[in-house]
Amino acid sequence: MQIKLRLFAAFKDLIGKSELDLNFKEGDTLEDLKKYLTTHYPQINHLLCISKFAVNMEYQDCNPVLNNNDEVTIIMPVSGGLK
Amino acid sequence: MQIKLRLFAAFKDLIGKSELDLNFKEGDTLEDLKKYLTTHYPQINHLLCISKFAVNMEYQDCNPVLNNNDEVTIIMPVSGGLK
Amino acid sequence: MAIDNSFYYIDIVKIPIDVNIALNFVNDAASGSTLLFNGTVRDNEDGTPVKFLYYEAYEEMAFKEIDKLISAAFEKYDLNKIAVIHRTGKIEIGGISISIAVSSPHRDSSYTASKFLIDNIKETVPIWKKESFGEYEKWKRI
Amino acid sequence: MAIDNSFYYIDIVKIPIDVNIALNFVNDAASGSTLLFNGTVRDNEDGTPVKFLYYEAYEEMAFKEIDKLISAAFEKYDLNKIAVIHRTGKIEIGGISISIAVSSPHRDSSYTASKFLIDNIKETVPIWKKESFGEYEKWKRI
Repeated sequence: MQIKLRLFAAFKDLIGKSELDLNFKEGDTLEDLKKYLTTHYPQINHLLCISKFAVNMEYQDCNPVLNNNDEVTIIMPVSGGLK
Repeated sequence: MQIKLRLFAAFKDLIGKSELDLNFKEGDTLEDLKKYLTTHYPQINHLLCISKFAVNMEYQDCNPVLNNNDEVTIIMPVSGGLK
Repeated sequence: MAIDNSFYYIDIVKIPIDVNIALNFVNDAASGSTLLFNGTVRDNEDGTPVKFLYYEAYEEMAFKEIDKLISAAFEKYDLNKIAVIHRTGKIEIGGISISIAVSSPHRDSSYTASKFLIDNIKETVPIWKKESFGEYEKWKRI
Repeated sequence: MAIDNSFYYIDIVKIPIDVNIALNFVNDAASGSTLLFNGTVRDNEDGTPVKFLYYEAYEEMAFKEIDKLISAAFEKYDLNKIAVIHRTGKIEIGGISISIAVSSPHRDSSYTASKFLIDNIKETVPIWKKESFGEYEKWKRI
């Protein structure tokens, strides 16, 4: 299934793109997406662990199963980012 | 000695003037002025007892002796006045 | 007639208040927060329809009392600039009777100082309003 | 793009904020109090000189989150109208990044609601600022 990851602020700068189209398999969760990012974009790891996530513009506290065409966004917390 | 009494708001309306030039004798106090007003302008008595006074633009808590050319003002409290 | 120095501005005006005068005065490169309070004429007083208000000030003393309160605010709170403008005369429904603008490095001081100023201005500054209800009128302190 | 109904107005703009839009929107015959909060760009961050700020918003979600907070404010406080305008892009020192205007019958609600809105907007609305210190930059949440 297709997931659109939208990137803002420090994440956009560190990855160099404002969105990524990612492929996941049925049943994959937000945690699977985080693992994917950790592996493929190690430059954001220091921010990822303190960030929140929104799926379809709603903050997520738990670890929801993702659905085809979900829009996921990393919401950077209070402070952090580039040097 | 000459005392200028400035009248605002309900006092101006009830007395019909914006200031009065009054004569008092040396040693007379703010209380003497209040007694004068009570006698000569009974229409303001219901407001006078709840009002504050300023002498030369300073609020007065006590009963100061008045001096020649003092400017006295009756400061109407929160609410009250005409019908 | 306005008191106007680098840090604060006070005026009592007979024409409609231009809030931009207050906002521009307090605008400050060292401030992260600006707060503008406008007291406006409500169309009712506890449910009774109000036609308009008429404001009267003991101007010389009002300037002095506002000046004292501004000094107290600067002493109590971390502020950069303050502007207070009061209007006198007849003010229609919706019109502004008083504008208080403050600026400060951080927003908490703006809120507490603005509240301090309006609460105390209403307590000590000799300005009155006549509420016109059409058939009768009533004087109040602001 | 602005959300605009009888009681509240939300916009995210790329040009300088016109505070009169917010003030005029909340002006209301039933209100005795109007409060305008402006967040402005300070020339320093804890003493370090700032050159300018650059704001970026996840706009669709920002509208949704501001909308939720406005609904919460109307539920908690006795308010008549609310307007929230946020600016994005580069803002120079002294420029306004956010304006929040509220009106209410009595002033206490204006103060508590305005404070509630700005505190919570900073907590939940996905807008970020890049502080430019000249030699380096730093992203922060607003």
